[in-house]
Amino acid sequence: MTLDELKDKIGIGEDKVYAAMGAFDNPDDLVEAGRKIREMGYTKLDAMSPFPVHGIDDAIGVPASKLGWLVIWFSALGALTAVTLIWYVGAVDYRLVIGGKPFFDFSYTIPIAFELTVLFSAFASFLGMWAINGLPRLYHPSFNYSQAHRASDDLFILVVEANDPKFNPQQTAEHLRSVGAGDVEVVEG
Amino acid sequence: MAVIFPKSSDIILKVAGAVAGIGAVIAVAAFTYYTYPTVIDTGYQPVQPVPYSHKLHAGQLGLDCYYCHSTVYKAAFAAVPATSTCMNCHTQVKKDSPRLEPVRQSYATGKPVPWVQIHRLPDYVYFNHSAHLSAGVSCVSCHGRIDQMIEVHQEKPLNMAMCLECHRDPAPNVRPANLVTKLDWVPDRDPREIGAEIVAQKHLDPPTNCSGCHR
Amino acid sequence: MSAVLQDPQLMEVNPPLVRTEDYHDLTEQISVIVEGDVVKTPLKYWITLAITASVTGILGLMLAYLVSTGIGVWGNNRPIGWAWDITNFVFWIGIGHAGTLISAILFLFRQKWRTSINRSAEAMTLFAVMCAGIFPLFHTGRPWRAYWLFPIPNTDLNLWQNFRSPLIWDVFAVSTYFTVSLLFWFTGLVPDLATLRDRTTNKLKQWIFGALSLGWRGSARHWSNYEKAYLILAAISTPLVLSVHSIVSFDFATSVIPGWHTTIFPPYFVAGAIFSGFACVMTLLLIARWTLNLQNLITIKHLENMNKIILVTGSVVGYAYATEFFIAWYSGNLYERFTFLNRAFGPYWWAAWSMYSCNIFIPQLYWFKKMRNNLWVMFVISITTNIGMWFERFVIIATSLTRDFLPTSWGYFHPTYVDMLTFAGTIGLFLTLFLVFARFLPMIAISEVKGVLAVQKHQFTDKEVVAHDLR
Amino acid sequence: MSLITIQTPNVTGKKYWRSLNQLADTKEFRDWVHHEFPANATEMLDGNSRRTVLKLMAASFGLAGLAACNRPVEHILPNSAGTEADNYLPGEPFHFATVMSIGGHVTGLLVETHDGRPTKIEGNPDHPHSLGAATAIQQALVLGMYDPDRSAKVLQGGKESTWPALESAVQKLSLGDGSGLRFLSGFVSSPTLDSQRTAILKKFPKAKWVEYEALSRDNELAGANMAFGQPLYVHPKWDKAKVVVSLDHDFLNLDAPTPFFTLAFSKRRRVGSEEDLDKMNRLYAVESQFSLTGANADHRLRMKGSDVQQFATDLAAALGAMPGLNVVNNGGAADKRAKFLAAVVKDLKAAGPEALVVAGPRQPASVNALVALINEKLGSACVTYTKPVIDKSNSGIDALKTLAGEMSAGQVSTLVILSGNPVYSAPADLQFPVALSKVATSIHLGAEEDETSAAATWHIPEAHLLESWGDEASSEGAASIQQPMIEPMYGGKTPIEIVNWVTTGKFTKSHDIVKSYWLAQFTGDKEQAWRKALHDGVVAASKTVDPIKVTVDTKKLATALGAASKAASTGIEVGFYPSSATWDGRYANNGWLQEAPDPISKLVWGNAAMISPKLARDQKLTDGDIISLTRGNVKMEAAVMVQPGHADDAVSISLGYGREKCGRVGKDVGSNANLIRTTDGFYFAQGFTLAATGKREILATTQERGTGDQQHDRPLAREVAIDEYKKNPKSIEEMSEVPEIHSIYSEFTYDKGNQWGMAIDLTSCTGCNACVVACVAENNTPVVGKDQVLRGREMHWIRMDRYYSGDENDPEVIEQPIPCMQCENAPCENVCPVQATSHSPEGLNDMAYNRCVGTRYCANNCPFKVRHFNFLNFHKHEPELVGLVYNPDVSVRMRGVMEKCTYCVQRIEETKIKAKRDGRREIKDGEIKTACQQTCPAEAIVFGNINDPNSRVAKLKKQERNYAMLAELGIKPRTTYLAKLRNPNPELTA
Repeated sequence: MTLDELKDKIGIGEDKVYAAMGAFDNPDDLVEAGRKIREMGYTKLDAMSPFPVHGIDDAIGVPASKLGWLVIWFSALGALTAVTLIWYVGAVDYRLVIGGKPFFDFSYTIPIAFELTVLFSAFASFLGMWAINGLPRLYHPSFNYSQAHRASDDLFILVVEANDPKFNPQQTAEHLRSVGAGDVEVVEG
Repeated sequence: MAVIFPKSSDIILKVAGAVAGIGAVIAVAAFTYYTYPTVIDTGYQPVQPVPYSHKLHAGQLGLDCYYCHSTVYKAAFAAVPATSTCMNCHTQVKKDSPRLEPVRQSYATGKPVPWVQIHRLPDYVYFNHSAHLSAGVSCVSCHGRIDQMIEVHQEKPLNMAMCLECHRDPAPNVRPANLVTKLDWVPDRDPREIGAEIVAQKHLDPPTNCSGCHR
Repeated sequence: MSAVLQDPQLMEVNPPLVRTEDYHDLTEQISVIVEGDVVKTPLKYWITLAITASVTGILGLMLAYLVSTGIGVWGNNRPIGWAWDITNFVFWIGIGHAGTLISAILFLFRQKWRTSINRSAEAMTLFAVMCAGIFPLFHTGRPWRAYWLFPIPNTDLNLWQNFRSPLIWDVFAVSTYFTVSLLFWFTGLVPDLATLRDRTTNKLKQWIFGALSLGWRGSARHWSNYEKAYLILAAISTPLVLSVHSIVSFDFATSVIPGWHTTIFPPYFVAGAIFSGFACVMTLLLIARWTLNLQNLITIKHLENMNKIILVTGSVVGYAYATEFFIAWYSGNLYERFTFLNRAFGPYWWAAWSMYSCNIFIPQLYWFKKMRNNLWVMFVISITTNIGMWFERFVIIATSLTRDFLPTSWGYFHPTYVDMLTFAGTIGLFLTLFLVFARFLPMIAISEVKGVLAVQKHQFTDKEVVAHDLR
Repeated sequence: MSLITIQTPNVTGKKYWRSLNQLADTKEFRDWVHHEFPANATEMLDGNSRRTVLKLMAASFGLAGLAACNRPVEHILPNSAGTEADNYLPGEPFHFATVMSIGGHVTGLLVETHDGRPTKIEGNPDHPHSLGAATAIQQALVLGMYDPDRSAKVLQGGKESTWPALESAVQKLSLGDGSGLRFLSGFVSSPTLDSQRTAILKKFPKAKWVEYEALSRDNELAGANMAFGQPLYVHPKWDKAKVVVSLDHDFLNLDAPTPFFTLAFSKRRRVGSEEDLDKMNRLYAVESQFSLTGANADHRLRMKGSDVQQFATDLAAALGAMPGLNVVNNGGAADKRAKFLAAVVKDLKAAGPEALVVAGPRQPASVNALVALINEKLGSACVTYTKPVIDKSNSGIDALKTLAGEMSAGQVSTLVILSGNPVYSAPADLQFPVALSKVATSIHLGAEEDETSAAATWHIPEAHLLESWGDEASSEGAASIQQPMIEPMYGGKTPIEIVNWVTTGKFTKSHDIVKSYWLAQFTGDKEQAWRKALHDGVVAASKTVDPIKVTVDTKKLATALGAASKAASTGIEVGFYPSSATWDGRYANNGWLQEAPDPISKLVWGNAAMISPKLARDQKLTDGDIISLTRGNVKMEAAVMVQPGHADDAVSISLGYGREKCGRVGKDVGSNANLIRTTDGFYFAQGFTLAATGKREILATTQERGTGDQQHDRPLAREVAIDEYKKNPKSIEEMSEVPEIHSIYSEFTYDKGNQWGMAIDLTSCTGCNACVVACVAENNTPVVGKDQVLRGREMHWIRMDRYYSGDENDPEVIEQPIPCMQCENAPCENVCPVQATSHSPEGLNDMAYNRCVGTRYCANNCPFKVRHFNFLNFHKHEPELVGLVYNPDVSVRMRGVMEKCTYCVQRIEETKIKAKRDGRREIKDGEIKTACQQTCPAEAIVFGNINDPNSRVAKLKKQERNYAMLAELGIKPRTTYLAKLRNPNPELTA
């Protein structure tokens, strides 16, 4: 591939259009607008809000989270690890008679098995969440939006990404305004 | 708003992360390796006051270990010979060799030759030479081919793992009792078989519980 | 989560934010505490911090003395092998529990009022567990060997841990508990850190908050995964918190010592933990409410709810005491009977009775609404409750040991000044950490409260909530 | 006979470090290190490095500089010359026979040495008075040898001087006909010394030799003198007696500094099999203080020491022993004393030749005489009399009185004090210090710089028992030779040497003197006989004195008694007792003994004025209140301790405390009873006034105090009357209900090979501390000091539990030794997080000190509380020299780790290895003896393989009275107890 492509790939390429973004001052308008824009046939949509806005997922078509499955598997792994460890240590690696008890017994693996289950699933959900979200990511084109900093305060922002087949800077911006967005900008980055 | 981090920051972040990760792995690996008993404990070869060659005495001249280390069959500790033992021969042989000066000194003055100890176990370990020899464990098993060392060095880690390995499966290290000091012994068949027979016949059951070695 | 915050039935609860009309005011109100010029922080803050910090210093000295000289500097003896050390351990772990409980269990039960206190409650959990952790580590005769308590592959010794020992279960339980609480706390913190990042103009702060908030930008996709993760963490923290104190109680329940050897311990300990934990949160909130003027965020209603929980758990604990006595008598076991009579009327009667009065009798005042709503009353009771719960642990651990099977090996425990200063030191450490937290991080979960605010402004219908939950 | 004979003087070229300053000098010390040990020093190093001695040597072994791979350089210092002792094995233990005597009681000892260092003292199995057993005091002697506070230099007028100076002084002595020459020695039982004495008295006709012991057998001899007209030793044949009546004779503990009495007595107390039940003897004790004898008695009557004479008289009268005596019957049949007397009389008569009455050495001659009369009247076959082999004509309190008189009168120009500490121990009214100051030249030979050495003109360091040549002959004549294991560490001298030196002016080593004396006794191959005597520890040739037939001269006795009879006692009586720890004060500086709890009061690190609960109530006193005892111009202060079962209106206090000039350990411990001890009230005196001072002192006991039923109805130490046991052997078992315990686990089975177990017979156990100290010596357990004991941190691996039961005025006492029970399902093992304690296939509860992290969870979970934690580095403040006493086969535990009894696993392993070397697999029953078992004079502790049905322990465990403490916990203890059987007189129990 060319150098530019490579640069783009690793995220230091030339600036180019990222999206058209517009702001609303309350969640209901955002949801409403989101639904309208989608009906116009836009597919690559996103929103930015200071708190999770109820209904937005339906409105702009955010898929349900897959995190749950990941966690299930890891919790199982946790329990397995515990039991295997205790069995290996007691019954295989060094058999010591302790209190006349058997070298291995399930009864005394329960507490640790439980704890490791919890520990593993906690890590799975925490790290998994960031991984799926593609975070940490210090730079993001949307930060170039003039109102981006209010997305964590009191503004609700609708984003139509440039890689949307139907995207056209002027036209899309116009659409955004038409659904009542303020501060509409075509953001590069 | 002003972008806080430049565009390139993420790739830098990724690279840095990768480097750190690899670094950590290497560090752990190195630590494990350099603190590993077989690495840290073996090969200790201090300079002795007299360059006594086991290769010469035990190897070529064929002195039995027992000649000098005379207590091994009866006592827990293997004796380092008294100067007089050396002088049994060295009053005739090489009696003017300058390298033997310290020995002659010691013999005359009664001051000991300050040999440097090589094989050493912690204070809380109670190793008994006589027990192991009577079981048929050869010197080689713990000290290596002393008869091939000019100056002796520690060959085995002598750590708990090593003791346990043999206590759990003595067969490979057990040989007929009369051959324990025969360091160059070459078994005619699989030594494990021979060992297994002796273990069975002597009912050897080396302890692996704590008080076997720690009191 | 939004769904949780939008559960209409709960709107009867008087709203957590009485004055704030819109999101920005809210942001302002909370962030300003953090953003205020450090130099301009009220003097009373710095004085308090100085005091607590120096107490923490004493903790350091005591531990150094302990490690350099030996456990003998404490009052522990034969037969009382465990005394203040493990008492303090269980005490602190218990305190920690309320935090997880408020943030996780109340979350699952859709208790909206938690939003104003969950952040500080979680922080409290972390700090309490830190204090707790000190004791199991330093109560060992050779702390420099404490790493033997973890299953680190050791090629040299070929030695492992004894997984039959409740102490090893403790090691796993406590470290898991700390880790999970930390993750839970941090997850909740990230959006607020983003807020701070976006508000500040100071380059350094931008970098710090920028890094800490991991580039959070409030994308709808992110929120959806975020909510799921938060829900899961809350869901696993709930059984975790119950398991931790159960396992702590195993230290005693699985032993043979009369007074320890009791099957009732797990639920009994958990109830006690919640009881003491809420009391501790109460103490802290009342102080914070006063010093940082959060009357509108932490309302009387919140406090009253907590008082109700204290009343309930307190009574559960009382019931547990009663059961112990009954079983001791009913078992017909010579040693059991003696132990419990000895507990109430033996040389340690004073400890036992201060525990009974603080934990059972005093909280009964909360049957009266007047008492539940009186700030002074609740402050005093929150303190006495914690005293009582400390005594409970002491009574169970130490006094059971003083008189066990063979009368010839009976003894008595006299704490030394090192015992006392070490405990005081951990309190200092706890408060220091909390003060620092309260000043430099948002004490209230901004994004969550905004969610609640949104609900107030726009009524949603049940149907939507259900629909939302289903998917 | 293999010796590292460092003692034979003809072995030359050896250098020994002789003082601490040399010890400090590492170069000198290094010389010692490899000269002291004739064989290669390798083993010496390894052997010693087990113990703090390595620290001691660290400098000399240059633990400096790091080698290539960061390892400290450790040198091996083999000797230049080969080993002398042919079968000496470096690092392996070596035993030497020797002998010791306290207050005229002689016991043969066996000393274990490692590479030339004495490390442990045991009884000599070949010696008739030991048979392998040893008392607590005897075993602690070895620690005394390494005591860094021992006298190391010659003193003149209390100031440091030199040997030459002393020598010239000795030369200058003009003894003439000896009119000014006096010797003051302890109770002489050494034939050599006696022969020297005879020679001297011949050479200096006017010289006198006085024997004085603060606690001695003088009254025994005087009593015989009163009864038979000649001084005789009394030899009770305890094992022959069916009924024993002890008149204030604590022959099981304080009054018997020898295991011999217990040995013999317990023969009739032990129940090996059913038929032994009928052989069991019955013991009546009459005493003031609650003693072990009283505790083991089937019936006990408490009365003031001074009332015993009346009781003896009544007893004699009731038996019609002598015309003119009649019973002074105080009170009617309801009266306890009268009932007791009647029962005793009946029982004694019934027993006839199997009856034995004994009087205590602290009872006056008259009581001893009456007892002789009674035994004769009863026709008792249980007592014999022998003439003293060694003259005793000038021994005892009167002799000392005369001497003191002469001294103050200035008639004594030269006084030689051979060991002993008269300034401290002489009766107060003799004003001994004053008298001593009147003597021109007083030469004191003493083991430590004590009160006397400060007052005498010359002080000479005395060699320790284990450093000196000598000999002792038991009162029956069996002689043994005392041989050293090590050259005097401080250049000390022996009495024999000093006597010879002073009287001849030239110095001869005691080895020569002793040897020449004995060679003269031997016939045939003298050298061979000599070596054999050394080896066996008893001189085969020594003629045991034959008992003589004597009859009481009643007329003489009657008059003598009339003279001796005292008015009925008035006021508070104070009785003086030996200390179970310091005896008469000579062992005050011995930490092992100071920390060994008194068998009854459990008091450590000090003495106390023992009083009865009633007296305490009357005077409103509680434990620790300091009282003053005044009588005439003598006065002392002491803390009181309430002793259940003590006689009312009487105070008992043990001697040997309150030493003002003493080593670091014993200085100012307890209070000095000698201050109120006078010639007219030597063992007990009436007419004291007791007053509270308002001051208090904290008394350290190892057991919670208190009276009443201390077992709280728990079936821990179980006992039953013998008849009841015969009726219902199950009665013991029925004391606790052990439910069928079903484990949820498949339990580990111990059915193969050796399965170690122990049985402790509470019937024969008397509760003496021998096992406790034996364990300390064998297992290197530290001394922690009074402060730590007060905090409950004493470290004894085996402890002696004492329970009172019944009425606080006349309680019964049961003693129970508690070692680790080695539970098969050990609660301690389950809870250890790091597997520091686990089970051996042979059923031992192993403890790996070096793995322990010190959570103390195991100790908490131990129902018997036999696990001991090193709360501090208890070895840190020990003088380095003390490190030399440690047993090299046991690691010294560091701070922060748990330690416990392991059935002396080091001995088990050694024996197993030895067996392997000999090509054996099975261990013979009794081949392994734990330290506590080995020393027990009553053979109450039996250890062995419970898997072998024929082993002693297995047989004992089959008995019906065998029970496991707290078995209901399902812990399956390997140590079980045989319940205590008492043999009460039905008439008194009814």
